[in-house]
Amino acid sequence: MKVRIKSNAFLIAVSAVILGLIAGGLLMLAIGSNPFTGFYYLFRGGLMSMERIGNTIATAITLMLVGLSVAFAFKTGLFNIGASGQMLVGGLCATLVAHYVFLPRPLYLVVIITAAFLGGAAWGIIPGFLKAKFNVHEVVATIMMNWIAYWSVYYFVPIYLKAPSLETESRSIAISQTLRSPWLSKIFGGGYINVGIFVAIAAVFILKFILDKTTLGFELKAVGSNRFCAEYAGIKVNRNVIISMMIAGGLAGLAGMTYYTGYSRNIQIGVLPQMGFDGIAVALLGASNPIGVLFSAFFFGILQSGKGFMNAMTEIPPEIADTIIATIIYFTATSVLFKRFWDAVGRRSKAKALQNQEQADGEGVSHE
Amino acid sequence: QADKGKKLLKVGMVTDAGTIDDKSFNQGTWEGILKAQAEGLVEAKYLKPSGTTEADYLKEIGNLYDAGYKFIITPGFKFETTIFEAQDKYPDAKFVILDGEPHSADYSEFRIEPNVVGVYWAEHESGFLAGIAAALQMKKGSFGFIGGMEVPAVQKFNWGWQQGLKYANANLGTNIKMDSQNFLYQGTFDNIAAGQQLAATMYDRGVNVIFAAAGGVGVGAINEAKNRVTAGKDVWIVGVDVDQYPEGVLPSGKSIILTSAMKYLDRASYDMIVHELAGTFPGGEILHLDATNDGIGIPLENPNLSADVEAKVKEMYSKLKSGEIVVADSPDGGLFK
Amino acid sequence: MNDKRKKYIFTSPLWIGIYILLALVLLALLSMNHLARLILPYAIAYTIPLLVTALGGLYSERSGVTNLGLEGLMLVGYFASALTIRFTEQSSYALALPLGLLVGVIAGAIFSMLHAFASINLKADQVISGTAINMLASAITVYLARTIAGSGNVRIMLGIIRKDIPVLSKIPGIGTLFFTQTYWSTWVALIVWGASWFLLYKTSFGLRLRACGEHPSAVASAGVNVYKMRYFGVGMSGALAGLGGGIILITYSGEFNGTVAGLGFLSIAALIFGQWKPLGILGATFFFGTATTIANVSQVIPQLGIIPPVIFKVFPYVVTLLALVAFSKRSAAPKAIGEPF
Amino acid sequence: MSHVIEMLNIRKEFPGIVANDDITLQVEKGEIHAILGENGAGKSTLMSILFGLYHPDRGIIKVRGKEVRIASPNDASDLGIGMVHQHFQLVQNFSVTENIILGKEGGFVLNRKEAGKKIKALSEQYGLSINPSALIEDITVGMQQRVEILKMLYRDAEILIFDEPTSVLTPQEIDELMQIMRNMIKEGKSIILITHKLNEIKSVADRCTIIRKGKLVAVVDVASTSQAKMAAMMVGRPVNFTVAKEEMHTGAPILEVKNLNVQNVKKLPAVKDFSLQVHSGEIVGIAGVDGNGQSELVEAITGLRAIVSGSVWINGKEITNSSIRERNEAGLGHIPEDRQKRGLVMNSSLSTNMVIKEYYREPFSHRGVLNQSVIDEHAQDICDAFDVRSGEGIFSHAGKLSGGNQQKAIVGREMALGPDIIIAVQPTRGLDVGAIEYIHKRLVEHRDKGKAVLLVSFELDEVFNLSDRIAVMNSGELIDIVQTSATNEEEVGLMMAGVKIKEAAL
Ligand SMILES: Nc1ncnc2c1ncn2[C@@H]1O[C@H](COP(=O)(O)OP(=O)(O)OP(=O)(O)O)[C@@H](O)[C@H]1O
Ligand SMILES: Nc1ncnc2c1ncn2[C@@H]1O[C@H](COP(=O)(O)OP(=O)(O)OP(=O)(O)O)[C@@H](O)[C@H]1O
Ligand SMILES: [Mg+2]
Ligand SMILES: [Mg+2]
Repeated sequence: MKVRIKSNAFLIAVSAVILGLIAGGLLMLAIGSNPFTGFYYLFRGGLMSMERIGNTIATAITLMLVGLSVAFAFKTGLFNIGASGQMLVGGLCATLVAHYVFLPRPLYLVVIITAAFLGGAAWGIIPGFLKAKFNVHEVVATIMMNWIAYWSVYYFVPIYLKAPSLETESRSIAISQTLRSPWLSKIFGGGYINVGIFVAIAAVFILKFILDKTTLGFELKAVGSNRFCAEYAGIKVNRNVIISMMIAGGLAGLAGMTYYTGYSRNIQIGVLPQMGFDGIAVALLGASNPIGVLFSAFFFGILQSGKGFMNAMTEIPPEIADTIIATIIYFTATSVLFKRFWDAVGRRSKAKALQNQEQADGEGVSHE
Repeated sequence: QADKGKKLLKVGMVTDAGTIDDKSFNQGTWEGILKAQAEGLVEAKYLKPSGTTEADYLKEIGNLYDAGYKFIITPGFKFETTIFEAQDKYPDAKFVILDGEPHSADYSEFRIEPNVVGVYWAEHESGFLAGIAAALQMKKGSFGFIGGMEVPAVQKFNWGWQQGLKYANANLGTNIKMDSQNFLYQGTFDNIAAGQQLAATMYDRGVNVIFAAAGGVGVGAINEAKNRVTAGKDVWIVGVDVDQYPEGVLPSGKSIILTSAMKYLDRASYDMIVHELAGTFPGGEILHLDATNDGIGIPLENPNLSADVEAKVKEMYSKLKSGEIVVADSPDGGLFK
Repeated sequence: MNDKRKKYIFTSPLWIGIYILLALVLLALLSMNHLARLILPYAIAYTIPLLVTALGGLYSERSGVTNLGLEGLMLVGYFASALTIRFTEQSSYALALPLGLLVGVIAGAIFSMLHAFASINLKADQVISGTAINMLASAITVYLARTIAGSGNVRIMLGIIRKDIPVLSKIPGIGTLFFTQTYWSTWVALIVWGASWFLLYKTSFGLRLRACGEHPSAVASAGVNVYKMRYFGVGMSGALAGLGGGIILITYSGEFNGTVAGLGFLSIAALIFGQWKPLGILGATFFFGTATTIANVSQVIPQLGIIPPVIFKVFPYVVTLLALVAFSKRSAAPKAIGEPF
Repeated sequence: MSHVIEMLNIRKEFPGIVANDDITLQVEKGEIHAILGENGAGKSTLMSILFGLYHPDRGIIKVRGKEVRIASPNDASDLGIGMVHQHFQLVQNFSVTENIILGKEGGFVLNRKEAGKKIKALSEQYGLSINPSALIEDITVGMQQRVEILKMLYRDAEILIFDEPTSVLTPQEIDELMQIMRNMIKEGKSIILITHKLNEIKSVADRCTIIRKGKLVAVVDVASTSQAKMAAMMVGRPVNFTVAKEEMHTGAPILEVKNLNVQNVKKLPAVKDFSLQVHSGEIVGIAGVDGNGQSELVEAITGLRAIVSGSVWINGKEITNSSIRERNEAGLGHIPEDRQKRGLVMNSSLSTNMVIKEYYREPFSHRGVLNQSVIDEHAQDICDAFDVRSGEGIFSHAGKLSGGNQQKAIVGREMALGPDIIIAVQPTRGLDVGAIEYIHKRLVEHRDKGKAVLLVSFELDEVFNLSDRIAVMNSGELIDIVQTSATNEEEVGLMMAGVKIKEAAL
């Protein structure tokens, strides 16, 4: 029966994607462009060469980790729109490690991953704590934390990580200290693909395992679905809220690491990373399921990294990709419509099957 | 017939932060390219990157390259490391970087290949001339400066501006007050509200003219000046990069832009295209555009400056050209910051 | 109602606002540099978009619909106003600004119907729907700006000219603080605020609207159409957020540039900080406006220059967190908020 | 004889169920007409149709002889029909006046003073004595009901519908309500009364319409029909009102509560100096009207609410400051008051729900990793043993089960914990007779195994049926504990109203 529920979520996601693409196509038509050409170049832009696939993956890595962060919080009934701030802090920690810690590669990776995770976790744990102890709405708290991170990084970087002449970003990390790795770059002909991909995929499966198979996941989901029941059952609701936000923050911190020390080579100031918000879309399309997030991150990654090429080849503005993503999310939110639709389809086909069966039985058995 | 069949040079541009019509850096660059397109010389396209990291920039360069745009102009020092990578990655493409030269991310290696031209401007000279012009026109009053981020180009504008004001006070009989609290960098290029509030505070404190070299922050300052002038106050803005006169136009038809400290971005991008078409692309060179080669200056027409003032500025300009006057590109000599 | 709750009043956001005000007045009197005079008019200008937007949120949430889409709705109003003014300012400058605001209001209201439909008819998750509204708004406005206006920016020629209010501005102290250098849109916003307070608390319509946010089935059994009331609430949130966006344009920004820089989210915070009450919202938004302005201009004010700027910048956000902690024990959130009916 | 209301051949279908199937109801002017039926028989549905909340699929409604279409509560109100709902339709943080005028404010600008005056006058006319400016959240449940009544009177209702008005009242308040109803009849109003309590029907009603499973069974004259007969018609078989139960020897105290003080949400004392012992082999019932501190008492014992002072002991071990989990492990089972809110995770499977208190223990998990097959087996065992029926078995989401099956699942889960004491709060609320009998039997079995049960119920019948001893609670105080065999409903009713019989007798 579980299977049916899952395929339901899958059907909804696919329906939303198709409707989003149709909406995008209509917008292209509206400005007098050919949607088929548009989509052709959009997808070619994301996939036409190994290098581009590498870049798409690099984008997807960050999206995936942010998506996991948001999805994980969702599972505990929390809405983490603070992924941007957590990315910044996690990214800052990773950048510091990249500048000041020199170790053999495997050990170095462990250190930088830990640092980024802890940085993001610290930023996530504060709203979690405020929610648990004082019932401060996590939406407001995480928004505030975003801006606190924004300004802290804004003043921290120029003082401690100043580049010789640039004020807008930290000084660059030595290439050997980034997450990029020569053999990966070789396979993908350059590109920004980096070992973050392994972190992201590992995170997908670890989260899947935690949520489905462990007592921790059991508790988190119980708290998320019905915190009153969880409390009644003896589960420590507050502790789980804090843990959930901590892990969500940590995941966003890892996303920050892949973005600032993998995709990019320095941390930008004066910018709240947009990916922190895109991750919400990834989580929603993925139905907050880690595997779903994996796929939706790749899908959005293609759109994000293909839009520039589409813009270069046609007159279609790259914002079309964002419009498609936004439309998909609106349709995910209103999935009740599809649910009704698919249920109706299901009923009809079941009825038909029944009818057929009855006919096959020969004597139209009455059901009265 | 043959002309029609001939493939035009495809010229691409990647914008820096901000939009293509930022009335400043991006727009100036793009206008030069558009001019070449209007003359039927090239086919043009600009792409706006989704972020401001080297990776974002390189991706757009890749998009342009794959779409056949192999002559690519990038405005801004933030492209320095990007072009450093791109010059090797796309050896059959040509690059022009405005306001910078290619170097490695850690500044250990400065190398420019034959497919790249770097262009610098003497912003301090431009700021100096604007300072002279503004001081002469106003004769007395208190002047200020709002910069965006504290980056070299903006700093040089500031230092030149101060030197111009000082020079006018010392040699041209003006009485311009300069108070250190009125010379500052807002810290971003996009906080319009802060630009407006800073300008308002300065004007409240009696400042008459503000030189705004600050992108969107400058937009806020311009709005504030428009507001005050419409309300009957006597305040001014000095524009930056391009002739910002049209930005300051009020419904009455007048503009609150006294003059602008220009660097001829459009000329640079246009010239580079023409060179390329003529086969004289100065690849591997770093060009320094200043008064001697007419790379900077104030606008040709300045409706808000009197003829006397314009004449006097011309005179100063020739002195710059001849080297009689030298403007420092550093805060030495008691300048603010 | 709630006249009984006066005992908490001295810690309410309204009072925090008043404390700040008093402190500023005091400073103005004491300081030769007229610190308050340098800050207050601009602080008010910055407060107003937040205030009307948070007020819009109040309508929506009081009717029982969470609205996380205020940021997007503001953006829609911002864009629609800019486009309208851009196309009309040449022919009739005098009418362009009010017309632009009006179109912004209408556009916001229309766009909010997406959220209303999802959350009222389809009983969708309102948080997700609101998020979708934000994403849609920012994608579509920039897309349209690009295709209609040529770039992501839509600039207008001139915003509202600030004026001193005759007579009132001559009152010493208060007059110079509140009645000099004001935008007419500020008075419009304050009238909207007053009218909203009246509508919500003094009329039968307001009684019904608030009841929808507390106990919708009670309203239904009293013969009132809850769907219509909620549509009205969400529509008002769109209209007022649209107005907020329009006011940003014609007061300090002068151009549509694709973002309202988190002001919509800040409005939501102000709504909660202000405990879902008009007076509270006024206090909370005024606090944000003042704190942000102080942060912005601290650079030019030597007295403030001694404090590291990062302190000013994070101040409003940290205080909000602390305030939410302080108020958390007696949240006045509408009881049926976010629950489909 | 004139019928004020005629509902002829009404049919109303909900997805999967016919709530009203060809029902006819005729109410005469000036009568109190009772409607009797099991849970889910379709009484509320019928009244909702009359009040314009639902629309019938078929059938005709006539008011005062004229056929009408009632599309909304406003139409009903215009026709002079008013309704007091089973669940009060009151906005908690609005004043009495605001609640009453809601929807009928008369004018765009509110005139609270004027309305307040009118309400005061009405309230005096019917002897309701209510303060129009008080907030709903500050007044008692009985008062709240009067607000509901005033709502109808304010709308000049001639035909008044009461849907189970007495389930939340003390016996004394019930008497007062009955008196108020009689007053109303004198003023020329007609009343439709829905109640499960036969004695109330006997005491005020003139005629009674009985329905079963959505169908009309009979309309009887109350005076000439016995309670047993009415009950039999309602259920479709003779009803046994008592549970068979043997005498038990009580043993050592299992649960001890000593001088407990607890505050409610508003930080007001809700439980005052409460002491109680429950021994092995006994069921102690707590009688009292809803809102007299029972919920707070239970929450304090089960660890859901902080204790101000006093102590709680299980099997001689103090658990006053223990976590909820420690209490569970000490042998406490809890059938919660609100099964939807506390009892189950509605969008999780039954199988998850069945181990929600035990998932962390062997054999359900090992070092933090769940053993799903053992969990599923466990759930299956409970479902089999407690006859929990659902569409997809243990994989059904709990929310998809009917109320009775949800409750059976909870009872099953708590029993499976093997607790020494079960605290059962309203264990049969909203259930039909079959399910009630089943759950009662299980609770008695538990007691018969030498374990203890603390029963909290607002239904005196249930308390009397199950309990060995009855503890009566009023305003957070323990009024008295009495042997069930040594008391009667009148005496307990008086104590529920706060009268201390022992002291009164002195
Ligand atoms: N809105 C609804 N949608 C679907 N089914 C409903 C709805 N309302 C009631 N029902 C179902 O209709 C049947 C009749 O319900 P109704 O509330 O009329 O019973 P009742 O006689 O009032 O019961 P009770 O004594 O418990 O109040 C029940 O099976 C109930 O579950
Ligand atoms: N408000 C409602 N909306 C939709 N469905 C409802 C509603 N109330 C009840 N139902 C459904 O109607 C059916 C009957 O509900 P009800 O609570 O009357 O159960 P029941 O038949 O009395 O069973 P049980 O004896 O186990 O309590 C159930 O399938 C329930 O899910
Ligand atoms: Mg039932
Ligand atoms: Mg009922």
